[in-house]
Amino acid sequence: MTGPLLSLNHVSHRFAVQRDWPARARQKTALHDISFTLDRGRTLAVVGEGGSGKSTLARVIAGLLKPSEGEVRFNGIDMYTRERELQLQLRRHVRMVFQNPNASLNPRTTIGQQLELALQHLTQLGPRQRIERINEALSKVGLQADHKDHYPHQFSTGQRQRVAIARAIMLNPQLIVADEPISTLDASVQAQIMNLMLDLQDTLSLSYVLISNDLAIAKVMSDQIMVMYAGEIMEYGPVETVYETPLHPYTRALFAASPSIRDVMKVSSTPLRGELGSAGMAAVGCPLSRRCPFADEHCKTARPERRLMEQQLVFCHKAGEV
Amino acid sequence: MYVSLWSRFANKPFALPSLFLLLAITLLAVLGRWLAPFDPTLVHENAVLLPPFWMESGQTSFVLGTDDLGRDMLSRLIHGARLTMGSASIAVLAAGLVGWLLGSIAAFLPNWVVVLPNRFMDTLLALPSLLLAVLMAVAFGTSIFTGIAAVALALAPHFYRVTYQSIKNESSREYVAAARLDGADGFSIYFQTLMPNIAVPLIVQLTLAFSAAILDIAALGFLGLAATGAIPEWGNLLSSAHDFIQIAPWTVALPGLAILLTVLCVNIVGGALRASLDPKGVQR
Amino acid sequence: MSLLRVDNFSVEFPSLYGDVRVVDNFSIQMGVGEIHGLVGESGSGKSLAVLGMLDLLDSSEAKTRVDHLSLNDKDLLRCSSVERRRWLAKHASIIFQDAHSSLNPAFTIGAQLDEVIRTHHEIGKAERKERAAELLHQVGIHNIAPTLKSYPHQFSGSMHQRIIIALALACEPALLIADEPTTGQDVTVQAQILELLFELNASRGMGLLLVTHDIALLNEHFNNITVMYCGQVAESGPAAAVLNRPHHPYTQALLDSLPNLHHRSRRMWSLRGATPSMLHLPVGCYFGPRCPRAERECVNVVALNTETDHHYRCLFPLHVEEQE
Amino acid sequence: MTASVLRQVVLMLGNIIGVIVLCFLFHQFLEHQQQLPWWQSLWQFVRTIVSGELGMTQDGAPIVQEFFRRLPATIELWVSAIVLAFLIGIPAGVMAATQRLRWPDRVVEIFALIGFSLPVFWWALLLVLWFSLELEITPVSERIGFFYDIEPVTGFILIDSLLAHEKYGIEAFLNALLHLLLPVAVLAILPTALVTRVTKTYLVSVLSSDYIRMARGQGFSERRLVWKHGLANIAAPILQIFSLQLSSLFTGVFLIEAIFSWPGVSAWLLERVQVGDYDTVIMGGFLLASLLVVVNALMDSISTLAEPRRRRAR
Amino acid sequence: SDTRLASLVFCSEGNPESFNPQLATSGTTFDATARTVYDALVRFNSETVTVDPALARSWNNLDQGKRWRFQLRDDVWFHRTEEFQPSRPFNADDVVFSFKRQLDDNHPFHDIGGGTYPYFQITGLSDKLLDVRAIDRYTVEFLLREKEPRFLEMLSMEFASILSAEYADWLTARQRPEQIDQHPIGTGPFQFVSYRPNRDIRFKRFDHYFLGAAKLRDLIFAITPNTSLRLSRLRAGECDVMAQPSPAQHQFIRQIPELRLIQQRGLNISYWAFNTQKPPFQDVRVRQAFNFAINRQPIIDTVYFSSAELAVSPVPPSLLPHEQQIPIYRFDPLYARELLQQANFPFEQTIEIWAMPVSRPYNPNARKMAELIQEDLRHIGVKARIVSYEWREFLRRVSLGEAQSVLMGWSADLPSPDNFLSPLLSCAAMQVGSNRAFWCDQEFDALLQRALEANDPTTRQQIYLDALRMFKHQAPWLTIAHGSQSIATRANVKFVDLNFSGGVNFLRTEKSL
Ligand SMILES: Nc1ncnc2c1ncn2[C@@H]1O[C@H](COP(=O)(O)OP(=O)(O)OP(=O)(O)O)[C@@H](O)[C@H]1O
Ligand SMILES: Nc1ncnc2c1ncn2[C@@H]1O[C@H](COP(=O)(O)OP(=O)(O)OP(=O)(O)O)[C@@H](O)[C@H]1O
Ligand SMILES: [Mg+2]
Ligand SMILES: [Mg+2]
Repeated sequence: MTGPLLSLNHVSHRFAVQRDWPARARQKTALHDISFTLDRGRTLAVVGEGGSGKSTLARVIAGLLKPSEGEVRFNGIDMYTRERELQLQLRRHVRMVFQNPNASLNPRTTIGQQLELALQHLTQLGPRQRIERINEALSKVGLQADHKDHYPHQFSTGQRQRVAIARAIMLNPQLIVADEPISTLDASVQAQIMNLMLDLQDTLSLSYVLISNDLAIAKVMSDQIMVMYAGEIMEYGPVETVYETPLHPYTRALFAASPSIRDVMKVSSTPLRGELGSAGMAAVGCPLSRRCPFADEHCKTARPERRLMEQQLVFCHKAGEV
Repeated sequence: MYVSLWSRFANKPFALPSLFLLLAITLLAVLGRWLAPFDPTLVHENAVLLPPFWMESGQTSFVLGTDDLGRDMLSRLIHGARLTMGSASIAVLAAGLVGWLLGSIAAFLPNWVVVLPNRFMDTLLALPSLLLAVLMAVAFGTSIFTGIAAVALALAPHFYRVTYQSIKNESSREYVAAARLDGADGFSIYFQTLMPNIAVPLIVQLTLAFSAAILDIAALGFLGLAATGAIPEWGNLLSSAHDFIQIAPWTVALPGLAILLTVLCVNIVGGALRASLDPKGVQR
Repeated sequence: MSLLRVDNFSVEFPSLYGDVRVVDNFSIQMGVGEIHGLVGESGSGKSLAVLGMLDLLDSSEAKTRVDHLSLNDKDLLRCSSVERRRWLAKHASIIFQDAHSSLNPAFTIGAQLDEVIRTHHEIGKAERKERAAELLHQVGIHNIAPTLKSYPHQFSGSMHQRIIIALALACEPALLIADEPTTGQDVTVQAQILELLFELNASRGMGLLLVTHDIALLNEHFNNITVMYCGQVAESGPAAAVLNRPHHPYTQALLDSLPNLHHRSRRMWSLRGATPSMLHLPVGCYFGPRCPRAERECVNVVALNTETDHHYRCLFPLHVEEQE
Repeated sequence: MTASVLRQVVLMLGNIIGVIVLCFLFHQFLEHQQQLPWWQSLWQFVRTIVSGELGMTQDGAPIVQEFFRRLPATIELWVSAIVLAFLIGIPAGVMAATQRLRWPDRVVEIFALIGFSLPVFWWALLLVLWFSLELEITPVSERIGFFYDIEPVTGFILIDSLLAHEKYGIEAFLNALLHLLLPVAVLAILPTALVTRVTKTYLVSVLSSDYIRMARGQGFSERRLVWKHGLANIAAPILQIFSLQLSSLFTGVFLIEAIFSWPGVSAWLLERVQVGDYDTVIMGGFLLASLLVVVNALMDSISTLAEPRRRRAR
Repeated sequence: SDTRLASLVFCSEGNPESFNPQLATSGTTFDATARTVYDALVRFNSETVTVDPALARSWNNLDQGKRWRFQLRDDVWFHRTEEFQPSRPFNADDVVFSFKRQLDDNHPFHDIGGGTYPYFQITGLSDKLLDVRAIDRYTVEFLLREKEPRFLEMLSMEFASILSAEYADWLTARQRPEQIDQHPIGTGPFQFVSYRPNRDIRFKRFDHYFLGAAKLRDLIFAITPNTSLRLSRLRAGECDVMAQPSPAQHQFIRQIPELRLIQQRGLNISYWAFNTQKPPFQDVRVRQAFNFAINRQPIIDTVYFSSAELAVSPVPPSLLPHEQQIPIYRFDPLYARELLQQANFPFEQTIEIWAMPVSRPYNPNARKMAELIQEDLRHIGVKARIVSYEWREFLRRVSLGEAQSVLMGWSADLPSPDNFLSPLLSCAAMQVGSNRAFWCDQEFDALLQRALEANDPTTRQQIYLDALRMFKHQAPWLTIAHGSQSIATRANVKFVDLNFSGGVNFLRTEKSL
């Protein structure tokens, strides 16, 4: 097959923030002009602070949220096609693992019923085959077949996340969008899940879009990394180069704040001021300008260009200078 | 799940005795025709206002005494159980069905469409059931059916609200998004994914509504806005016994006690059910 | 001089299956101005241990027992409960993980600060206001007047945590207990808060007990570290020793399951199984079933080895021979 | 703030329109022989209501005037019961919450359960039997003894009886108070149970919240924690639930007024039903319903004000 | 305290129809008007069975009973209020006004209050009275078309109360003549103060009452339709006198030391009238069938608690010694059913039974009675529905003939058979609506007339018996019972007078601690 598995072209999304009458609804930009491609069998890590639009991006990619602008293509097919057949096919190939397994599993139906849902709607399998499929998927993620009669609350959080992963891989998808799949898990279980995901990637030649706030995990898991801030791509490139030479002040700040990376990378950087909430989306200028220690007047008034430096895409006036 | 639900339920104080008592009352209500010792309208002119058998001058043939026309209290109470609980059940089921249907439909309509229906339901919620009953009585005349309709009208908005709210709440949950990713269409999302979750608040509302309905039906009977005349509905029994409260206090005490006991059982069972349906055991 | 000493502190909860001991003979010792890390996975009893020490558990639910409890050299088991409460409140402060829910939503920040200051210092209104401003300043909040007048919901994220710290500092405690102050926050905020805490420790000589489940947070700033597993102390000792030459396989496992950035191998070392439920604990060593080094003997109860100041609860400890 | 007031007012007007529609529907059913097409009748109905002249009762008195003449009696009864409910319910709820799972909690819980299950009309009858007839403590009906001829100045008997001081001294006032005792006590049962339950439930969750734990760690006394920090946070939800339940609580007023021959609006409506004065019932019902809607909106606003989060934001 | 000692609260059983006894028929109204506020020219003394003077000092009849001349008292004053102060004592103008208002269709006050004067019509005075004239200030003369043997007794009745002509003029001048029936000004022992429907009527003592002022300072009628509540109020001391305790309560009241029960045999009848103008009761067989269908003994036992006599005819036996000559409808449901089938009775229809909402001596609980009747009807396959309204509304609708069948009753104004038959069953009574069966039979009316004209008591008895046989055959009613009359008081209340028709008079009443 030619062409990338997944490609996003100038995707933007704005939420209408509903407020009680007589206040007017507002628009909130959650994603702004995102473009990238992802090849088969590879992993893209998306990192950034809370509210930077990572989950929105994940939902856009998974086909849950039609972006206000731009297009998402999977194998060249528009993710938001209106054709029901294609839609179902896309659903079969693009799966999602949610951040919080407690919320993404229906508390009042059994695991088996929930797993069966996808098989019912997306495949033509008969009831017996479905059960086989479910058993198979459960065993792949290290659960027993009789677990399918259990309700979610009878599992530990780690097991629940395994169920969520089973649900994602059951249909032999090509792409899994994983929105912070491990951040609610215990340290010792985190490693289990990560290893499970890596194993599955090796055997099923999966692609991942892995959203994470743990930079160390992002490093070991992925091939490419995308750093987001306020709905914009700050820096995007291969993992090795970005971790070796972060060009954007924001990337550096993230690295510096992360204990495990800081010790290894020995990056030094002045931490960012303030916090995300106080920054908001700057209407003009660089979105980071209010927090960036290097920002000058120019940064505050002019929007930076997205520049390709080495193999990295950087969104900063002063990339490389500082 | 159901096993643990039952064991959690059974563990609640008074839950089991109340459930059995409630079942017994229901049984009486259903089988009353065959169990009652007398025809509830049969007049024994020689046994007027007899007290219950344990009191002085009571007779064992009239276990709970007789009323002012010499009708057997026990038989009237047993038939009253059928009328009161039956009316309450009909009202609750009707209200539940209507509220659930409308609420479900409304929850899937765009917001601007349901503004008006929602407002109207809110209005109904703000009105006391007895006021509605009074207005209904005026428009349709007093009968037990008007009473049932009034109670149902007062209860339906509660079901509407519960359905509407829980669908709205649940729809934004991640597991619904997950089901959508599984290719489920609206129909299957509603019945396979949402329904089990909406069922719980609806069941809770059913228990609450049932106790309210019994009290309301009885109150309407008492005020002469629903069951009237010789109908042995509990509230109406109380109303006609009102004149004899001083002379024959048991004619007042017994129907009221029956109402209290039934509603108490419903409330205890409902409370226990509520607590055991809620895994965290949080009470409201 | 000892800041805090707790010996054999236990907490039990009644349950359907009898009493569950969720904190089992927890001991800790801290010197003045020391930074101590308490690490363990979710449900290992860290919060209950620190809450229980400060007498903040609901006594109608939890049953506690302790052999020795002293704070700032005062033996708290020898005084009345009212006096104990007062002493604890004066000399120790605690902040919780969820800063947002730690602020009373019904009162302004100013009112809340004012109330704490008033209970601890008998000073006038104007002075109290000054003191509140000073506290906010110390935690790095600079537009003070509007902050004082605002309600908690008007802030977010790290501001909450800062305000909470200011509240905790109001009584000038000798010991600040921070129960997962950074969990759930962004890495950048995490770094800021930790930095603030360390700075306060340095500038005021205030002891700091930092509770966390992220062993990656622990570093050279820490004097001592205690690792908990299933309500018990698995290992405790000087930070350098625990992090570099852990004796307990569990500690080693926690360290190993951190992603290894030096190696090209993408696989992480991972521990099998899941943390057992406190209702169904294994016999003998609680870590036994998951332990790569477990032997038959591990089904016996294992006592805490307190021969050196590096305590551990293991029959087959790591890194012990090479030390000798 | 102004926005939320505006919102509240518009919602309230919406509800009043709902009431009008409802009353119109009942009115339509009443007029069996419909001469006018429905839109014209609706127009006429709305015009009548907007004009404020709702017509005459069968006795030839203006409905509006009759309604407002009886309203004070209802308000007096209702407000006293609510006040009593809060006076008893809050301390009881606090006691239950702070002594959770011990006997005060259980006693309070049992009382609340019975309160929710009690058919008040029956209970009122029994209380009359005991207190009025056997023990002869309280009167059986009406707002004041027939001996006293009180000029209705404000309509509130407690005030009017004080105004009639010259004639009867304090005697009439005490008598009025005595008359209020039993009806209010019975009417207050359900709201008391509600306030108690809600107070307890919310206080329990508030008391186990982090900020209370934190405040406890800061050395505040237990009493202060409960009465200041705790109650400040449950005031809003209590008011909110209360306004939600207002309608079901008001049901009791109908029964109590009927049993104690209390000359309020609901007894009046019931009497008009008996008389067959149906237009009056519908118009009186409209007035009462609108009044309840307004009260509801007021309670909602108050509960909004009691909660800083909602007060500012929006 | 003082207030309580000087005031008497009478728990009465309902709202008055009006404050003008001329317009009313119910005892409730008469209690609140004719017996408190007003006086008539003469007064019937039931002990001596004679007519005594009242506002008239003396009288004589001329022209063989066609002309009656009355000498009036000159020392009687009308009540005085803040607004209206009478300038002169009672005189002949007032008498002329009071009767002309009823008699003269063109009298300015005739149509005020509806223009229907039920008793004036029932007694036949509307036809028989030609004129009322003032001879001089204190002499009036009544001109009759023909001789009327009961004329004096009629003048003692409530409708013959004397209203103030001066007050009428005063009201006319102020253009609110209708107030004459709402705020009564009379010569009686008590003066009207205020009326709040469903709550109370307040009277105060009229200090210048011509027979000497009453003992009580205030008289308050606490309107309490519910019998049980009435007893409760009496027990709780909220009222001092209670109207019409129900028979069920009699035994109970006797047991309570603080209460007293005053009971007497009543001149009354309780009946179930079938509206003969409405189907299916146009058919005499249906009416007869219904007479056979109802078992009345249980009614006597349960509704009246055996305190009443089963009524064979409308006239109580004390007024009609040879009652046994009248046939009795036995209880025979089978025959009733047969009759109905003969009459092609529409069994699918539901019969309306209107049950009066208040309790009266002749019927303490019409609803309960209706329930019993409903049961009996059910046994012969007839469906029935009970209808009820508030008392005044009930009366209004029944008078208009809206009721299909109605459970009501009657208390006598005068102790004579005619007083039962004329007002309830004559064609004249049908015009005013007090003939609840709307049954008009010229032959029957003729018999009544002949009885009145008969001089010999035995002949008269015989004629009445004939009329009653006719009544029984035509069966416009089911006659049910003659109830006893009673009243209950607190033990500290003395001298509450009950007249033969159950009316209450408080002129002599006293209250002690
Ligand atoms: N349904 C929505 N309506 C309105 N705004 C939304 C909605 N969902 C997200 N947002 C806003 O869009 C922005 C991006 O949100 P998003 O959830 O994608 O961030 P995130 O990077 O995933 O954050 P986190 O790390 O906290 O999960 C945020 O500012 C958020 O407030
Ligand atoms: N009120 C309670 N009743 C019963 N058990 C409880 C109660 N509170 C806590 N526990 C149990 O005690 C154990 C220890 O809880 P604790 O909150 O101390 O854990 P933790 O180490 O702080 O975990 P986390 O990292 O999730 O905060 C848990 O297994 C928990 O389930
Ligand atoms: Mg997210
Ligand atoms: Mg914790």
